[in-house]
Amino acid sequence: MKNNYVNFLVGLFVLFGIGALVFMSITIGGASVSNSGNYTLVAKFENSSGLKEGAFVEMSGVRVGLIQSINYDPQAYESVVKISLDNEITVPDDSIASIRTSGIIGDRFVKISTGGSEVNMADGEEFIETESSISIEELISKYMFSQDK
Amino acid sequence: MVKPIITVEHLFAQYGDTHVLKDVNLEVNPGEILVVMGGSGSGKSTLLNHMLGLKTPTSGTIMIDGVNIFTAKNKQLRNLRKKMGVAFQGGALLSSLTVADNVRLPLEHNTSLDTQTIDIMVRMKLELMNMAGTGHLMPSELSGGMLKRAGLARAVIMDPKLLFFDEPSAGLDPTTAVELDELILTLRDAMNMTIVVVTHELESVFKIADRVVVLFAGEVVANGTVDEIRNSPDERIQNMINRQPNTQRDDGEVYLNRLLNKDKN
Amino acid sequence: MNALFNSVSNLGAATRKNIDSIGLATLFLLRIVSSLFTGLVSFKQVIKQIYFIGNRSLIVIIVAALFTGMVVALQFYDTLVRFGSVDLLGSAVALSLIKELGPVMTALMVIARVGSATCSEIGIMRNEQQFDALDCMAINSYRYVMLPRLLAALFCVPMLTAVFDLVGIGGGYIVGVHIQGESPGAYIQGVMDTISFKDVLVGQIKSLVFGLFIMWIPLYYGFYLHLNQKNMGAEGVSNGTTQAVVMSAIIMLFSDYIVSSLAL
Amino acid sequence: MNIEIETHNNYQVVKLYGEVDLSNSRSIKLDIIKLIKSKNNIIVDFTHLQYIDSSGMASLVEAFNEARENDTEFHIVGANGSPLQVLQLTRLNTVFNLADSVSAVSNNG
Repeated sequence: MKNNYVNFLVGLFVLFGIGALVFMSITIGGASVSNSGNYTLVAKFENSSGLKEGAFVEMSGVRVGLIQSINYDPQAYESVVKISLDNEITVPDDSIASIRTSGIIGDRFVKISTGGSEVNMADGEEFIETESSISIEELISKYMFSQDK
Repeated sequence: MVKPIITVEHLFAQYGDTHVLKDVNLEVNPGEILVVMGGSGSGKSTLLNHMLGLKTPTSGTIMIDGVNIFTAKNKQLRNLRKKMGVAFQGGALLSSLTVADNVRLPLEHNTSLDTQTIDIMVRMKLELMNMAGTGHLMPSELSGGMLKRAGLARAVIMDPKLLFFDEPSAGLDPTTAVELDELILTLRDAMNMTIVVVTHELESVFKIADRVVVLFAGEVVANGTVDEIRNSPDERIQNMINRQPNTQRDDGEVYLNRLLNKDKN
Repeated sequence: MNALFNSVSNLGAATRKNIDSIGLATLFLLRIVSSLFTGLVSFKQVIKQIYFIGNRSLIVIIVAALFTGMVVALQFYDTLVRFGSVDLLGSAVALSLIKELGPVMTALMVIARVGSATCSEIGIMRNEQQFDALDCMAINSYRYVMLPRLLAALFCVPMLTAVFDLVGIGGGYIVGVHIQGESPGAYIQGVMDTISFKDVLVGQIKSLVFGLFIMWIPLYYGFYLHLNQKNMGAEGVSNGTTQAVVMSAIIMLFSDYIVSSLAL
Repeated sequence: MNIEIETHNNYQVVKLYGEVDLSNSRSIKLDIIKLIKSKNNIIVDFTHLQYIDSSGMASLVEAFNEARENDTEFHIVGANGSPLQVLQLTRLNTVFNLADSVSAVSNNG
């Protein structure tokens, strides 16, 4: 009898613990159980300073994807950023990718401003238009030097 | 000539620089009760630990039932241990298990008997130890004597051929001690066990022993029947029997030096 | 000259002794793990240990997590408000809990509650010759006594960590939303968006590593009480327990750094 | 260890030879209980038994209990030497119905 009681409590603990673990992994951690698949888009920036792999991609202020990789293209003297998006997300082919900052000290992220085209971008395609990072240091120095003058 | 069940040959043991056992030789014949007697520090516990295979000696061999326990393979040793029962000084019951669960432990791990059979065997052994109805108690609820008897019940649960008993009557009141001595004799007579008892209690030695081995400072100083030991001319044994201290008495200069801690140099 | 020689040779002796104990502890762990393959683990014992390590720690973990989450939220709020980035509160609390504070605080609570109790229990078993008795009964004490405790710790510590993380985030919510008046949506969104599965995984790997150390070390100190302590009695047990607790905490924090640096 | 089963009047006589110990007590118990389940009266013959350990004794206690539940008779006959001592040591001689020989039981019944 007493042993059964202990077994019951242990069973409860196991259910509770596994429940917490699964909840944390899926809801908070966003581990997708039914992965609907991803596709990749490429955006080339003149300057991607401050952007990191794993940073977010937003459309209309909603997080829709992640930065997969950031590489330097020595031929074009450009930064090549690969963006991983969920298959459900469609991007018109005249959309603009821009690098933004959340708050003053926040991280850099990529914002996709949707265009009006009826054709959507396919896997591996490249953004036609991009906006590079705005460097706070540059902005501040510009402001300070213009004051001097 | 009976073949001995235990043979200890040229056993030496040392801890650090202290020689605890110096060339111990002895034999135990089947069906006899051998008492290893000695005061504290005589090395009798060390000898027991070596016979149980818990410690490895500096040199020497111990053969039990034809197996050299220091070179035996794990499996051989395990099979040998199923035929050996050990009752430890304080019972050595697992503190997290009830008395009954402690007693059934060897059966559960080493046999494939049905649970009901095991239950009956446990109750039979507790009954034999005069501990009927205590199976549900935890070791912490038992008195010293009961712990020893529960430990003995566990030691004999597999009906071993060979039983080791460490200090059966140490720390017990005289009545309980006598009861335990009776139990040891019964076990030998009814179950035909060979029993090795390690003790410093003279009364039980003379009562139960078929043969006595006297250890003194790691050496066997006598090995014989109870009467031979009683009549031994050895001064150390007579001192032990007459409860005289065995320490060397130095007087005068030597004593003064010892008090002043100068005898080292 | 002589004093110098002595102190150098003392250092040598101490080093040799420490290397010896590391070797012995490793051997000890190998014996426990290999006993897994030589026979059946007592399921009953594992359940008993899960009850002791898991269920009985749950309340203390929940209380500790609640206050940890609350104080972390309070401190972050005070910091973030100076940068005008209070909307990052949820992210900050969740990240620091899941990646660092959850595993470490849970491990510390388990060391205090389970590690000390285990070490003294095993030490007393050694004192009372219970391991000798198990040997003489041909029962493998590594499999019968040590393995269930190790398995239960490896199983329970990650779960307790998960509980700690969630309750801690809840505690942060109480401070952020109900006391400081941040919007509930911003807090929850911050938590949900910032944490990636990798963060959860790193936290869980940490707690698994901690679970190993915080059970292994007390078991080792208890089992080899007769080798490590001058005095086998009650004093030896209490010394051994103290050493085991201190050592578990230090090695746990050290391994925390190693795992963190490998994971980043 | 050997076991022989004979019919004697309305009794099944289970003759035990050699030694009963941990390795064979279970199979003996199962044999005897099978006989009891089919409503046989049992006589266990100890005459040629040299040794029986406590697992054997416990098995016989189980069989004895089974016999009582099935309202059949259960006797132990011819106990001598070490088995008799074990019976006395465990005080099971006060539990079982003991008799000297098979004929002493079967002729009365």
